[in-house]
Amino acid sequence: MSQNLRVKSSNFIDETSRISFKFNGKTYYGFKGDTLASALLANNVHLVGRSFKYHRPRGIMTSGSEEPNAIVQVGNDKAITEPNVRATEVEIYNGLEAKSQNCWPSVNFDIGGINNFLSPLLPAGFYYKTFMWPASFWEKYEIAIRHSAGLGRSPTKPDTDIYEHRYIHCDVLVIGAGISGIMAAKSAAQNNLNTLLLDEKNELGGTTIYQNSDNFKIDNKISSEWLNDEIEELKKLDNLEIKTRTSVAAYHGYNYLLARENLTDHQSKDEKVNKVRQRLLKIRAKKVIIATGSLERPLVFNNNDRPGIMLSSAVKKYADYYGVICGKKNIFFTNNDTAYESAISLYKKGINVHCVIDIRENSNSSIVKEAQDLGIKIYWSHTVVDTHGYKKLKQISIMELSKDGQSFANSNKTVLDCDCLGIAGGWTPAVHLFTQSGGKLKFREKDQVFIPNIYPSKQISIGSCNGDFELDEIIKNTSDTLKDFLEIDNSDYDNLTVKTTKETSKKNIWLLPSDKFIGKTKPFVDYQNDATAKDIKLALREGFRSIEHVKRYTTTGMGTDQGKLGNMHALGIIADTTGVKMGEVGTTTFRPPYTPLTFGTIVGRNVGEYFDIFRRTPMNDWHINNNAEFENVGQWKRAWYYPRGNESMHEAVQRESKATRESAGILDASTLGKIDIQGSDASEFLNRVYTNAWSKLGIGKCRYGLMLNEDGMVYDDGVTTRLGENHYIMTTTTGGAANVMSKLEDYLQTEWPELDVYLTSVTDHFATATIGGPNSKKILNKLIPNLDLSDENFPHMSFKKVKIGKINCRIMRISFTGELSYEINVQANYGKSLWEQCIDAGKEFNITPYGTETMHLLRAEKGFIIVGQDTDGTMTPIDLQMDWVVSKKKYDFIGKRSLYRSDTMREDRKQMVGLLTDDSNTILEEGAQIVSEFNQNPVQMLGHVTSSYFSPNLNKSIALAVVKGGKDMMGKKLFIPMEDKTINVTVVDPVFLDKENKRLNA
Amino acid sequence: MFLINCPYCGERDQSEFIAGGEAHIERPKQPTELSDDEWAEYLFMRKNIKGIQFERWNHAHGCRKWFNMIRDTSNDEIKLIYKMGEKPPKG
Amino acid sequence: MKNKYSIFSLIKNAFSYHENWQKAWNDPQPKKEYDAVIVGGGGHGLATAYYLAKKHNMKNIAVVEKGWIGGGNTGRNTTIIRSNYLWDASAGLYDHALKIWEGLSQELNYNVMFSQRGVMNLAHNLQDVRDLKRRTHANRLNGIDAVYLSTEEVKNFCPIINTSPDIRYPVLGGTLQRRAGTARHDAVAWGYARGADEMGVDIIQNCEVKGIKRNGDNVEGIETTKGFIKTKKVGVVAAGHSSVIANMAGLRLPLESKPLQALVSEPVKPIIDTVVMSNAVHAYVSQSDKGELVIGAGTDDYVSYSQKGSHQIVEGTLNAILELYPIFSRMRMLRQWGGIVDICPDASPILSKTSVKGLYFNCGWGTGGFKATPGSGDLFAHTIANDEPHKLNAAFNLNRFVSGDLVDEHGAAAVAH
Amino acid sequence: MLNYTSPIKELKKYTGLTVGEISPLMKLNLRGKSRDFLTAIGKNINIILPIEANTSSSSENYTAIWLSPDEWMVVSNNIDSKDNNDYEIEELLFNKISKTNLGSVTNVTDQLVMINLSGEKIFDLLSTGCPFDFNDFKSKKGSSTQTLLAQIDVIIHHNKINSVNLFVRRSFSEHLMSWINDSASRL
Repeated sequence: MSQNLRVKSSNFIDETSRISFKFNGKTYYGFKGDTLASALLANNVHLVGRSFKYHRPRGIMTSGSEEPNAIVQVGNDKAITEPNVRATEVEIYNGLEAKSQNCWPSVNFDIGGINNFLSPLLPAGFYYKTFMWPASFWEKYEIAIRHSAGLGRSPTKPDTDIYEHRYIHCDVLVIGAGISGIMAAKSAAQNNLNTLLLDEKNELGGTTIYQNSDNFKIDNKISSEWLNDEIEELKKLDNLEIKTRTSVAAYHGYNYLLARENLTDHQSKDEKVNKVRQRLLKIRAKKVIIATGSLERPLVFNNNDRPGIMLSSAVKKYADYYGVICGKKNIFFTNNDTAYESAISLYKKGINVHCVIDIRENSNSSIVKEAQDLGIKIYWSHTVVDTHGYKKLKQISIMELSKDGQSFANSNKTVLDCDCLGIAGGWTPAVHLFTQSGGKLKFREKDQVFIPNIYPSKQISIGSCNGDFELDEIIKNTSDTLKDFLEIDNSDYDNLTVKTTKETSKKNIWLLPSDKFIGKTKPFVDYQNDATAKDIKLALREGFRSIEHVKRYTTTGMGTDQGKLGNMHALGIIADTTGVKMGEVGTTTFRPPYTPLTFGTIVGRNVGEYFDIFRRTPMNDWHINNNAEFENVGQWKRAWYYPRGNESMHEAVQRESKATRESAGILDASTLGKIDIQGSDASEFLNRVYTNAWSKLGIGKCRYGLMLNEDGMVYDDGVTTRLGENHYIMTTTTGGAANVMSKLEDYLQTEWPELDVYLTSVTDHFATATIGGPNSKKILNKLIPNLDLSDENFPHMSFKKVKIGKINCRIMRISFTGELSYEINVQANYGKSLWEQCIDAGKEFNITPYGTETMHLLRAEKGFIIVGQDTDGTMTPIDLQMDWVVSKKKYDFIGKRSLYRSDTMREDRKQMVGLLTDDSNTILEEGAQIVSEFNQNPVQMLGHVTSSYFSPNLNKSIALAVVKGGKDMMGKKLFIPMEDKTINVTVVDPVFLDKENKRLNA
Repeated sequence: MFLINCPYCGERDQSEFIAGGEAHIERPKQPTELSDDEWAEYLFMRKNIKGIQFERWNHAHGCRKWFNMIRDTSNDEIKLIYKMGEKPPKG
Repeated sequence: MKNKYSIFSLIKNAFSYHENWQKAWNDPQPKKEYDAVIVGGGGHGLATAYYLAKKHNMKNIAVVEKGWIGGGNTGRNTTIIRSNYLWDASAGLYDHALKIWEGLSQELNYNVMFSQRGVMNLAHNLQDVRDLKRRTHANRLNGIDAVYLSTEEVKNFCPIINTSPDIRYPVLGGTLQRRAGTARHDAVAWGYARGADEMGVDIIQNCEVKGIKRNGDNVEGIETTKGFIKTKKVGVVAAGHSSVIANMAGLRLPLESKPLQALVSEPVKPIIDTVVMSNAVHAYVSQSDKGELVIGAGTDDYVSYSQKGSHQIVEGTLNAILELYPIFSRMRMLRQWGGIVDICPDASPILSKTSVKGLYFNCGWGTGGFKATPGSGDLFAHTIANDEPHKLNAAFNLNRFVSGDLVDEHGAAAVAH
Repeated sequence: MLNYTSPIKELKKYTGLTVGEISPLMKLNLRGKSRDFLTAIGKNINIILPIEANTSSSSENYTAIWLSPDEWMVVSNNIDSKDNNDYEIEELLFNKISKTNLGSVTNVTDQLVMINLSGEKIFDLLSTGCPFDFNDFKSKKGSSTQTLLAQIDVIIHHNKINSVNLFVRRSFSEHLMSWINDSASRL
């Protein structure tokens, strides 16, 4: 393809750097600086995609991020292909591959195009009215509907790119680097404010930077030159960070904004190796200046969607910025002066401009005069009533409007040849970010725009996003606003001379009349979703009144452009049809993000191993080296079991359990929460948080405690040791540690500030090795020969502070397995060594490391509960048959009052029991439900199995369960109905082993 | 994301804080004296105000201190922050 | 009689360019007095009115809505429908709803697009496995279809899930309820509105309740922005704003209204054809018929009526989504929004009489009310008409917060989506 | 004899950034509200606890970091011995403060790992995962803060120009180091 559609006048395209890319499998060439859209247009490719519903051929409509039609699939690779990318935003690079989407077999011949002919059957909301017969068939219809819907295709392999986050705190954030944004950034940075300037484009300067007309001058310089000089000066400033290709996605409260910085999407495969693809900027700005400009509106008329119909500003940008000629026979269709700028600019480049069709009756503005003087024909009071050409615009039909603009002056229809129609429906301020932040808009009647009214935070909108459209207005208002907002006295922009053109006549018709009955026309309001003006009218006819209803019923504004082009027309058509004033129809809510934001960018590095924090104990390396399998417990990685050779989990656990009861086992208990408690009211504090009494616990003694929620339900448990008169160390469950700590702090700070108590977490300070089993005393004796381990000196539930070598240790003689057991706590950095020495010392006793699974089994044999496994937030201590740990004497403790409510006092609550299976080899499934009778419908469930194991020490299956009224069911036969069989069980005491606690003192 | 002025540490990002619900619900000094209804009132019933709400926040990832906040729940505007134990302003 | 909707009526209307469709519902001014007024024109409120008219022959009734019908949580939720709840009371309630869903399009003559594509819940730690098994057994015995799946079966049912054992929280198994699925949220509100309107119910939009008039312990009527409406029965179905209405009547409720966020991606061709929920890592995803990935995020921990939540919640959710579906990394978030969800301490709803005679509350659905819409409406209508709860909603009374007889669904789902 | 194993083994160098653990360093958590408490600390270890938020104070041997209005952390300036874990001032302060009910003294030496970051890119690294505004912090020596880094609770102390110390709970340190290394590799 030759580049015969270029004009040689662009400063922004590097014609020495030719770039090859593929579109729909065919190779094309463009230049560095081109977008995919500009390069395709330069290659005379207008047909780019198909619409969502009717599969109508669509081309390039805009030159920016508001593009509804030209959306493509970029890349072939299954991991990095990307759907729904706007061709107007893709900067081309060597090797770029893109293709049309939502068409089959090809964009040129798309079977789905049949929908266009079926369109009479597919009005807004048709799917609510049909596909209901036969009743069971919806899901079959749905398959077909789903396959014809959707746009591009999701990748099917994991992304290989890297994304990152960055927090930025600045004094002033300027969004948009058009003329007013540049003025703002320069004013802020010059005044020692730490400033961040962002723009979604790859260049600064917005639309002014390619405004080369004599009609627009600042300080006697052509506006683009003036701005260029400003930018050069701006770049020299210190306090300023500039980021291009950076789109602000969301504006949250408290001036917290999210922006996507695109770092490599414009680069070829080789250039982007090992680079971060996109960065999510999390910005907290003291002040925000929104200078996001405005979006040109299309005009709504019959068949206003054909490839070749473009926004007039886009036609101009393609010519001025990219040097691309969009059509050989160009016509502009307008309701304002904008189109004349485009027409003149094209004309001066020698590009054919056939005529301008203007719905206004006349205009005497200077720019219109200039066009007339250049000999450009103008059809005043005319409108386009239809367009022709299937895959590319060929002709348009125009008619003269009646005075009121709702019908025609006569029945004469003129057909004009044209392959590019630039439409100009006026400008809509880009107030999206402003409204996202909570800002309230007002409607300006004179030019029918919504503009910022009430600001919810320290922010200001300037330039055309604030409704200032003419150059002199922009400069003056921006300068004044900045001085006030930034609290500065002088501005570079006071008293600038500005030359501009002034629009003198306005006329707006949201839905232009057609010579055909509206039911036969297709005046598109939302291009991508194929929502037309008649769909909106249908919705209103059917009683939908709210803009949100109309939007949802017709899907207007629900496409990937989120209504950037069509929302105003939808509002206008509703206002016109219902006779309500436009300002009173209200606006739809603009929701974040402003432009679609890649999931990967939001997630950043929180992927893979960084998805969630992992916590490891000091002994972790030993566990890994000894073949441990790990269990996730909260964020902790805990050793689960240690398989030897080909052992299954069951085999390993059986071996570990047996070894521990027969000789000795060792458990890494470092993960248990540990809270150091000091202060003169420490005992009183424990009295209030635990269900049992603490004042009389001797120094050096340990006690088990149960903690409730205020609702009386078991919350956490653990052993607390009295280290001194006013000094305790509390242990909590592994998973509950953080919550317990914060709950206790809460009570101390807010309910009981009078208590003199200090809590400090020391969970990580200590490594804990628990040695249990009949030989544990011998092992400990080897380790610390000078410690008297006699029951007299060191009884069960007591504590010793000792040294191993020169290292201080704390040893608690406590037991969660029912075995004689010592919990050795040492400063964490000595933990690994402690563990290894215990293993060494225990070698002759076959000391066996065991993990959480064996721990669970061993404690279940003793009927000890695990909070969270045997409880579920609905169990009181009474339900757990743990009355012994609930003080009757204490006046109050957390949760006490709740134990005396009618429901918590019921005798037939679910209560903790043991279960034995009739067949001692059958292991119950944890979670299995328990019944007493089958012949009920529905079956009444009495409770469920909470813990279940095969006990190698008892050589039978055992289980803990909660059963309605279980306390009084000892010996009763119950049933466990599984899917394929029923298991018979007997209710027993939950303590299966060593009821007399002989082993504790073995 | 709120910017919360911790009365001890200064302005910090919301992610450093946890919210603790309605403020000034004092735990009854003598729970056993209360009827079930009164106890339920303390335990569960909340004003859940749309508008100016008094609530508790904790600088969990900073100084760990609890404090009070007055916030308009209809637009999330923080009106005032004051320390735990201080009396709420009138009006 | 309204136009009946069908392919034939579509064809017929196509010939007249769809100019002759009737209003789906009218836009009346309030009458001076009604036999009952429903406050809140969301799915639950409209369904309540529909069943009051249809099953209890109460036709002189109105629904008042401060904005537009279906504009609250009905139009903001991620449309997951399931009934695999743990406790008998919940299972009864939600399965009652599910059974109505199964014939709802036909009943309303409005395609609510109930799609029984199945809902899968994933387990990521050993306690999850126990909890999900417990729930599956309970479901089965309650006559609710539910099966437990191994990791491999999870993978087979939804091949794009990352079931590698090497991820941070590997998928250890899951449950599947095949009768569960999704529906089109707007259609539910609109379908009920059309059905209720046809039976004579006044649907009054842009009508905000400003006060509840009591005469001693009896309701006398409501003050609204469109004037006073006299009525002896007021059913409040105001979701996030329930406490606000309760305060007008001098009541307090055990509710906190918190922001709940959701988001959709840009539409793509079908890639996931079921609903997958993961409580432990907090990721809920399905794909709409339009092709958007519909993703539910979690609630913030503070009360807010701003319909906005914090970014960290959305970020956390997407972290989990990419952990389980790394292929979605390059998908793009199209739209993100928030709703106000009224959360009960036990994560179960309130469908109850109150201490004020004639004042009824249907609230506390938290993050999971959409699925219950038809059942909730039916049972609440029963409660209002008879001044007595139906046996299926008897457990969901207000007194449970006094007695302690909660229906605690936390154990089964950290967030009961 | 028990051997000492610190969780972080290597010193890592990146463009503009060096990352490594410094250990063993005694760390004490001090809590107290009264003037007597402050006086007792000053008298016994010759350091004035800072009462201004987000600051620290130093003596020859110790640095005291403000954590909250009634909480401080005192860290050794010099490396302690690995062969024993008797810390001179721990017992002294425990006796003078805790036993007299002036406040609490808790040894958190191994609760927290101290990672030193040095080089001119420290704040670039921190900005990739920390919501804290370092603009003022950067310019002040001795400034300190508690915040989140990569969602992990950290205490950050600006001990000298182009150097900060990060304190993190030991069990999180491996994860945090891995995250730092990952992020630093792209500086």
